[in-house]
Amino acid sequence: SRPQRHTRPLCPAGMNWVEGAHRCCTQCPAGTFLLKSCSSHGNDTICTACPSGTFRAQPNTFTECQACYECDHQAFQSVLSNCSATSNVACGCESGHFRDCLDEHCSDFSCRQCQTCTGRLIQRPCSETQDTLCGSCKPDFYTEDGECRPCHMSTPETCGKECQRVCGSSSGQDS
Amino acid sequence: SRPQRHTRPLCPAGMNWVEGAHRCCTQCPAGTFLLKSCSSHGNDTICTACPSGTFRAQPNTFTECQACYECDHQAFQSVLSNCSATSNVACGCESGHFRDCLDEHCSDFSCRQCQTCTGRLIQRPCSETQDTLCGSCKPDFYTEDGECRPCHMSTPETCGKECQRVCGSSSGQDS
Amino acid sequence: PQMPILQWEDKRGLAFTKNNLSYSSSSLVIPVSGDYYVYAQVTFRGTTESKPNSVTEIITKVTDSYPEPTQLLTGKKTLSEKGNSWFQPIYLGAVVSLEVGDKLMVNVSDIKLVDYTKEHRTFFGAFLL
Amino acid sequence: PQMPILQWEDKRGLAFTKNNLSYSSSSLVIPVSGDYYVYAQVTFRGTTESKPNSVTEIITKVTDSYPEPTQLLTGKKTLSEKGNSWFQPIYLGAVVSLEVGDKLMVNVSDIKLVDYTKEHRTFFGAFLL
Amino acid sequence: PQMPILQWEDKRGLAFTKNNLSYSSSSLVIPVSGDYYVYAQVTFRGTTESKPNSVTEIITKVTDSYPEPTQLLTGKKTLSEKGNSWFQPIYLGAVVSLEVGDKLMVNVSDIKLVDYTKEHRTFFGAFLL
Repeated sequence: SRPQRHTRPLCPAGMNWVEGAHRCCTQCPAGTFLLKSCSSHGNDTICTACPSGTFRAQPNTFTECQACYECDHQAFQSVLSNCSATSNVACGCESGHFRDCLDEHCSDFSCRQCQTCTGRLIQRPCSETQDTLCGSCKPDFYTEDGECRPCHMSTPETCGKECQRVCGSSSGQDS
Repeated sequence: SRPQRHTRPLCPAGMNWVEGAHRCCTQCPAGTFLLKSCSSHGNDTICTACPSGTFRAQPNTFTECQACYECDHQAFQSVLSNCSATSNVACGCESGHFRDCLDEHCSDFSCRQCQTCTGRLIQRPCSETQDTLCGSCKPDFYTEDGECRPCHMSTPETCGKECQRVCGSSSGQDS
Repeated sequence: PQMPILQWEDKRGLAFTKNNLSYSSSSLVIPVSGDYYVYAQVTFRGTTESKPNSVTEIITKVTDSYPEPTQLLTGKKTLSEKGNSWFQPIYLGAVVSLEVGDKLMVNVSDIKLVDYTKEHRTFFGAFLL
Repeated sequence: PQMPILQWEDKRGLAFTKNNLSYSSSSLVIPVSGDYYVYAQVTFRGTTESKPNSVTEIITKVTDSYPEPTQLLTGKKTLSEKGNSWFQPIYLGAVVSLEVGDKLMVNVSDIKLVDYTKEHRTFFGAFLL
Repeated sequence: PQMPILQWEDKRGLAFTKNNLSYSSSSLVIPVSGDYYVYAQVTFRGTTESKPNSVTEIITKVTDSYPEPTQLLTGKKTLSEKGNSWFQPIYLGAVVSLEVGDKLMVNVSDIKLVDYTKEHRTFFGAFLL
């Protein structure tokens, strides 16, 4: 038999149309779920708190709460905020790490250590979403095969063209 | 309706509790399976032999035997022992081949030819699970770009430093 | 040209046919018209030498009254494995409307690459809703 | 931000809706509360230029009375294909409890990568247990 | 040596058990003999450091009266992902004949690689036909 086709009347805010009771009934507040639906002869919705490990962020007439996500320890994620009755867990990276997103949604990411700009200026510091951006060599540092080396460590024999350009007369001061 | 909850009495060795007959009945011996279960009024389990291509390694009250595995000819596996009524097939490698396991369980492997240590000493012979381990050059063999070459094949012109070191005065004997 | 058709074991081990769903000449024969959930998994495997660009599994329907098979479900996967041996399972399943006498079969891109060695790796079935 | 929603053909070819399970505005509408086996396969395909890190398929439930969709089943696969064209089917299926009026839909990470060319490659359905 | 057995949530969120199909000590316990459609999806994931050659999911049956588990369904896939993180879902499903008291469980090649973070990515179930 086909269900009797009728358009649902709109319920006032905070209430839902309940087919069985054939009337609008109060929603369960966020953080709770529907234990017992309202009935046609009067008694209203009965709600109960979400069990631990579950949550409902919005008023609802669901018969269960949503299971909390968990942070992925294998990917070095850390808990930014725990799951509560009204909100899912929020995962991020420990300080000194940034999110290496798998795709632009970044629903999945692994936390990778921020690079330390040894001997370099920091062009842009490490943030939750981006690795540190290292700039050119610090003052009194010269580049040699991709690294920045301090002038005071250079010796006349090892101080090549670039080293002399940067460290100038001061090279070999301490030798 | 919930099934009537009762703990199963422990049956003596070689017998199983059969719900339907509500008593312990003899198991079918390895190599056979249950054709007809025992009944509450007396007649005991009736067993029959596993059809060819199937086996049962243990006494059981199963209504079918387990299908034998087959050796993977595509991976050059060979049958070490055929499937019998009481044991699964055992697969291995033909002589002169070793098992190249996919993972540490080695439930899947392909058979690869053992390497022949041409001109080299055999440090460890090829086995079912490991390739031959070749050692240094045999006596009267010298290494040249990763290969061991026999002294007697060398000529004064081609006999480089290493060749002379190994083949010494004997080099060019046959020239 | 139709792809090769897989043959199946229908009695021994975990295999069985019931409710008149019978197996003959490589196909499941539909005994009663209706909606069936049809499914099949094929595990493809090989070595680097025998690694094609892709593997394909197709569940096909053949009806006596129609000369050409109908492709019901297809799983096609390109391979990018590097190691000397590779494994690629493909599972397919869906509800299809079938008529009494229809025959269901499984076609694969290359029979030599099908892992036939263990019954729990490659299987095929259907049940009436 | 919800991922794009796939549109489906519900009448022509192998597609059909029965037992009051109806299709409207990209979703299957549940006519009767109960446990349903819900399934969907999406075949993703592309060329090397259009090859993302990963592809994702999600079967989602939307209820009029709740502002956020509920993710029921998710298949997420990273891609490592090298060849100039790649194929990646993702099948999902499971039993879920649904209420009358619930809407089921399929979201994908990138609609442009969905192979819509053959009906037997990408499909979506549900049946009451 | 049996592979590690997965533990499951059977009450919270989308999880539920009904019709006397109960869950205890990592397995679904069969209340009534018959043919069941059994299914499971495991999403494996990891980084390049933790990338094995292959991942395997097996649905196994254990019977009190028999000392060895029976492998019912197996999905084995070699990995060739390059990126620093990889995802690989494996879905299995088929009809199997089960006896009252049989226990169903899911074994995996490496528990550390199973994505447990979201309930819609890794799931396991069965229903009587």
